[in-house]
Amino acid sequence: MTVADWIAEPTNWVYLVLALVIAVSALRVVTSTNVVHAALFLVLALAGTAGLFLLLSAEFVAWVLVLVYIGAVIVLFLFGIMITRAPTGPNVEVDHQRRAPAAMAAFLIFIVTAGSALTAFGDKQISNLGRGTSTEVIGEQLLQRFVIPFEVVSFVLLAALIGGITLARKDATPAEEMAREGSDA
Amino acid sequence: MLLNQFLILGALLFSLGIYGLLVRRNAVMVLLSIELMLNAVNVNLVAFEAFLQNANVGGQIFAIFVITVAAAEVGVGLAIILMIFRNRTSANIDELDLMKW
Amino acid sequence: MGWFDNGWGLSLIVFLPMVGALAVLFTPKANEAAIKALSLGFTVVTLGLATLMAFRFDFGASEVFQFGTSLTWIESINSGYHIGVDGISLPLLVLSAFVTVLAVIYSFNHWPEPHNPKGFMALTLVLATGMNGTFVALDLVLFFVFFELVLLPMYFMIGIWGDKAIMKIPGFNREVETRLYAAIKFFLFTLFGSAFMLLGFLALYFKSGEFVAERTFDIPLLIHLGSNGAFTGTFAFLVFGALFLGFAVKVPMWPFHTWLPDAHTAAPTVGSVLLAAILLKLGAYGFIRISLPILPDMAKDWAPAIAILAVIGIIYGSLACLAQTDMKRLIAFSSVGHMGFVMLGIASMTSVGINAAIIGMVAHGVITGLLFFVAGSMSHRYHTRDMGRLGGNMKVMPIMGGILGFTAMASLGLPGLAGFWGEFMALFGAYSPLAGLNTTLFRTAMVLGAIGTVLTAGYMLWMLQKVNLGEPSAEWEGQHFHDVDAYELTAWVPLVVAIVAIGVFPRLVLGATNDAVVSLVTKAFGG
Amino acid sequence: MIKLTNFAIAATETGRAAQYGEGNPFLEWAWLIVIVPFLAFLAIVFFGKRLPRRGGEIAVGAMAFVAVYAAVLFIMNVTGGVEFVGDPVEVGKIGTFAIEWGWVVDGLSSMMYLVVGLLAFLIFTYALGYMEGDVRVTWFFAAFTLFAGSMLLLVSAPNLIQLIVGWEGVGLSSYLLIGHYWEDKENSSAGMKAFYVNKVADIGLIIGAFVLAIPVGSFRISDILTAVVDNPEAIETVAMVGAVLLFIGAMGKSAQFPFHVWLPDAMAGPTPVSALMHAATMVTAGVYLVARMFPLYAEMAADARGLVITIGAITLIIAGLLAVVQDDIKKVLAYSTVSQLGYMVAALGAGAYTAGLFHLWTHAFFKGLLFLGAGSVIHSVHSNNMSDMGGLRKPMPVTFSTFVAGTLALAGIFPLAGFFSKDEVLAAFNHEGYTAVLVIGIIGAFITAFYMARTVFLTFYGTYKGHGHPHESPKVMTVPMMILAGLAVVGGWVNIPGLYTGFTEWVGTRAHPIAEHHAESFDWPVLAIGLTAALLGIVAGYLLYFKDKQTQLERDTFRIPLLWPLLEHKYYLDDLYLGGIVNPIKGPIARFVNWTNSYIFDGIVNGAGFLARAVAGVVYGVFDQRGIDLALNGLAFTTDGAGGKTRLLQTGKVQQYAGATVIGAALLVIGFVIFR
Repeated sequence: MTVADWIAEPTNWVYLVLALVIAVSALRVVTSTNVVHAALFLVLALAGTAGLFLLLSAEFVAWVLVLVYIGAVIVLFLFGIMITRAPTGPNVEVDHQRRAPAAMAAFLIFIVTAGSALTAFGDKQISNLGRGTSTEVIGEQLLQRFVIPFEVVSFVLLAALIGGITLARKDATPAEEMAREGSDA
Repeated sequence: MLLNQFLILGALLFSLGIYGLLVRRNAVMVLLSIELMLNAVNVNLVAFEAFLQNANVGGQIFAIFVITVAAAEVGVGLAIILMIFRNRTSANIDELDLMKW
Repeated sequence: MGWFDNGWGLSLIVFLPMVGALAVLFTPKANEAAIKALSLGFTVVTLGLATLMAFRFDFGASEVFQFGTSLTWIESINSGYHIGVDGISLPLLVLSAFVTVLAVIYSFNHWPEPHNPKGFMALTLVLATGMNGTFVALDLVLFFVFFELVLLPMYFMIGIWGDKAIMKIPGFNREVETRLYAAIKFFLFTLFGSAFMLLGFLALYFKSGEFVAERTFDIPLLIHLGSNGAFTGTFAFLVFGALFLGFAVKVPMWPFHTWLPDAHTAAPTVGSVLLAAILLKLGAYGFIRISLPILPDMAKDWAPAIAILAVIGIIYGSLACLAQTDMKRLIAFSSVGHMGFVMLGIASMTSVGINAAIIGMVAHGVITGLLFFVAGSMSHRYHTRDMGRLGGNMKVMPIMGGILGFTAMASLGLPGLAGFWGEFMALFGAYSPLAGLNTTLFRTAMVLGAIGTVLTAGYMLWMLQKVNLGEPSAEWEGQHFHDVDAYELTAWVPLVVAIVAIGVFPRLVLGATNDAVVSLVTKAFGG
Repeated sequence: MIKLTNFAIAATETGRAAQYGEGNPFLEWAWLIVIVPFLAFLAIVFFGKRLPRRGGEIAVGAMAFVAVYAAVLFIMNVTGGVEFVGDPVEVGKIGTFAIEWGWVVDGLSSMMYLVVGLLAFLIFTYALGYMEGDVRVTWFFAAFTLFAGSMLLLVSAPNLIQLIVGWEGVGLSSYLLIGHYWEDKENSSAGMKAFYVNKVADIGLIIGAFVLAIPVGSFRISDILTAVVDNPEAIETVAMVGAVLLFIGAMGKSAQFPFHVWLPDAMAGPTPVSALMHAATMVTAGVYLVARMFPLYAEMAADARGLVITIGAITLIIAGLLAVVQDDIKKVLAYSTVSQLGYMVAALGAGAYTAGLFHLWTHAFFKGLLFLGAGSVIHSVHSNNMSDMGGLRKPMPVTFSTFVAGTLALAGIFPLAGFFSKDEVLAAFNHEGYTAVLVIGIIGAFITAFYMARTVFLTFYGTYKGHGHPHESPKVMTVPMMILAGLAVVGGWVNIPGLYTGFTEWVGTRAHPIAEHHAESFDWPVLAIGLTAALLGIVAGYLLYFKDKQTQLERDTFRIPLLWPLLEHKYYLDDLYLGGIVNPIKGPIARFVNWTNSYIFDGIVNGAGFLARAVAGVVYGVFDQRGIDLALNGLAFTTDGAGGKTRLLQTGKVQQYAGATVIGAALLVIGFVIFR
């Protein structure tokens, strides 16, 4: 398959635009000096990904991504940023000085994964996308074949919920404890 | 569409996530990078699902699971960051070296 | 007295101190009087039982294990709770119980810093269990357990109550607290040896499966197999080597001795006493009880090496003594020399030599124990052990000086005192070693050992001259030194009496050992 | 003139049937004389301080008991002969060898009991006066009693182990008493030197005991000697080695060349100690040992006797020469003792059992006496040096007369004790054909007489050169001296060839009789030469040190080395001195002997000590601390250091861990791909 063949396919144009958006915003996520900006770039990257999912006719996942991630998780992030009073202005040292080894590690991983993908799948095509997966199918599968993982995940969510509350709850300071003990006595 | 174009995009996202994970000082930003990596996984899952045309749509369902677990992870992670911040008035991860000898 | 003879008596001797340790642990820390009374009570009862045992012991059958029992213990590896005493272990068992009592008495008003009598007494009692147990164990696993049990209390004794001075490690630009250095060195060194010893035990265990239905750790059974030529060849050579390492470190033989001076010097007085009096005996006892009878052929092969190392130890220890300035360290190095005589006796593989080893051990136990007591009390009073600063002690503290002089004389092997027999008989044994051993080598060893006795006299008298004689240095002028107090006398006089008694009447030890040793040698080497 | 060979040659057995033995209560209880001193020792240590004489009375009482008991035993031996071996107490068994305590009463040991007991009693009594007011009088008597006990234990030994025990016991007491004034380092060092030298020699004794005991299967002396007589095959191969080794032990205790160096230094002890231990009894232990084992030396190890006589001869001459140049009166006597011990040893080496023991017997009396006299003088003038004495004849008449009696006895003047014993020794040399040794012995007799004369003249004649007013010693000291003086006069009358030879019978009463030659009359030529030599020695001393009293001391330094004045007029001698002929020749020789003594033999001892220290320093410092410990610590520190370096990897920074994990995983995958 030549480049020309690839270009000739219209979906690939869409892919190219989305991929560029995702790549650039992902890069900004990890390079932005402003936490809020980084979070917003993540939103962009996720939105791009949702677009890709649509391209792959996975509508339900795409909308879940938008709703859960962009809607809930990112909001949570923004709360977190605000509560921890993370430095939001520019010119703040948000990165280590040791960028080179990190970049090397990332690059290595990229080489490894991309390389193995290339060797493994060569120019295999994604075709017969059809009309996309219906939400009904997903719902059935989720509650039939994947019901146990589903329950496990729900349990994980519950645990995370309790854990989050427990962790984030404000403990009494030692001074307060002393005061309490004193009042008991 | 080539399968590989999605896989390589996933690899790129994952590598950028790793870069961010390794290089960020702020814990919140580290979490953001992790989200990026999880997202890369989702891309792969969905792409493979599309490629294999499996009847039981396992790839999409696992993408949903990943999203769910990611949400849980963010919840707990932020809670931990919050607590650390309370105790040390900083969310900088490189100041956390309690695991040292 | 049936209960006493069928294993209960012996078990009580072994475990009463442990019970005592528990009792001490449950006593409030503040109640020192109760702690002292408890530990004294338990050790005295133990000594009483050991004495009773000595009286009930059938000396006519001293080669038979008496008062023993054999119970199932760890079924899966066929290891049993097999205990018993014979003529070889009886003197050492009594010695152990005896010295422990004295150590407790001495402790009554000599608490090393940090104070904490509760911990100290508990450790001493645990130590007593380990020591007594090693001498009665007739199962290799049991033996190993007791052998190792001894390490821990001693490690803490040295590490917690030891010498806090900062020392510089020669050859290295490094300074450490003496007690830590010594404690770690002691522990690691011994553990290093024990690891090999355990390997040897396991090898014996697995090999024994070829000869009996069930693999066994049982010492008498293994002795029976060994004396019938079960263990030979490279296997036996390696096993003996492994056991040798384990025991030689504990003895300690040259060149495995370097832990000893440090440990003795750093340990608190009671620790040094127990270390010198009993702990060093465990290694040599292991040789006599395990290595020789189980692996007689290899013992013969290794004998020249043991003899050479023993003699090097004698000469070397004595020479090193002459270079010391620290009194306790000198005494510690003297142990290297004295244990060299013990090992020379064992190396001769004759009944004379092994008898010499046992009486030498008992004598060294009482003599060097007393020396460390005195040295400890002196450094307690002078706050220094530097012999260059001491001197004229006979003027300052005549009774203590007299006891020191007496003990030094005993230590240099003066006939009529306990130390003589071990040296004399070891040389005698080396003069006519077991048939088949290289006579020239052993006689050379004997002559060198005899020269060692001269060197021993040399450093002991030199120490006496430095410490006891002459005029006290101006440093101590006007200071009041309290001569020997009642507790010290109570602890020391029995040792003095024992030294004289064994010296004049060696049958106290030899009466028990001789038949057992002769039987051992006959079984192992056919006469 | 009677020819040298003109006396009976036939060797006769000295053994006689003993009248007293098994069953006699005195013999059965004879162990008491060994035990009582030890009990007295304990009593003195524990209760001595509370007694009016600080324990001295216990010591003297115990010695009185020993002396009386020994006298009874001795009389029994004299009247009927005693031979008895007590039932030993077995105190242990090593293999098949028994360790036993026992006691032997026979001619030899009963003679020694008497010598030890009697002299100990007299000298202890003397010490009551001499040591009065001493800092450690209680301890002195305790150690002194311990010595007596050990010596008796040694003498009574029926086996070699007990002998060794007693042997080292006397060594210990010697150490304690030489270093009695241990405030001075010199004194304690002298004690240590004595102990070391003896300990070195003891190696010989101990190994010798092994050598002899192994083939016989027993440490019992009687078993060994029986084997020598009845079963030579068993012991023949080792007899020579064993005999030489035992003799090495004897050389140490009896201060034979080259082990004699400790004895003069031992004079640092109180004078009664020198008198009893370093003159009369302890130093004769070596002689006793050789005598006790004599059947071994007589027959099987005859070659070993060559060594014995050589050593004895060398000792007697070099020690005699040394005595001439000493200023310290006790050192003169010490060298004299060494020299006389040389006579005894040489006599035994020549095969003359009785002669050696006879000289031991007489020597004990007169040398003990001389030391007591010297002690009395020292007590009076508070100095050991003869240059601080002189003219003491008048203020100290008793001391003077007894000292002169001792001197004459030692010099061998008829009819005092030394005359008979020395003559018998010389006659034995002659008879056995050791002509060279005979010549040495006669020269030795001359030198002996000479230095004793010098001592007497310098001490008691001339003018007093010290400080203070010398006075006679108290009765408690002079009476023992008078008794000993009496013994020094009559002690030799017990063995007069041709007249009365009781002594020969006394010491010959033993289980294994000794075959030796016994002259039926004096060996007249030897007697004449020996006596002449002694007289000439005295004359020489007189000429040099008595005449011209004013300058006697000043000339001492010039004339000591000279045997010259024997032949020359004194003025002519001075001219010769001034002419520088004699001095350069003779002076250096005596000094050379003195020099070899203090530099070579003392030097070997000291050097060995220093060498040991140096080697010890090297061994300890370099080898132990830097060698073995280094390797060990090196191992530890390598581990430690490696840990220290690697722990830097453990930063606790999660991101670094993660990075490492990621890189590792990636590399792993790459590795898998490459090496698939």
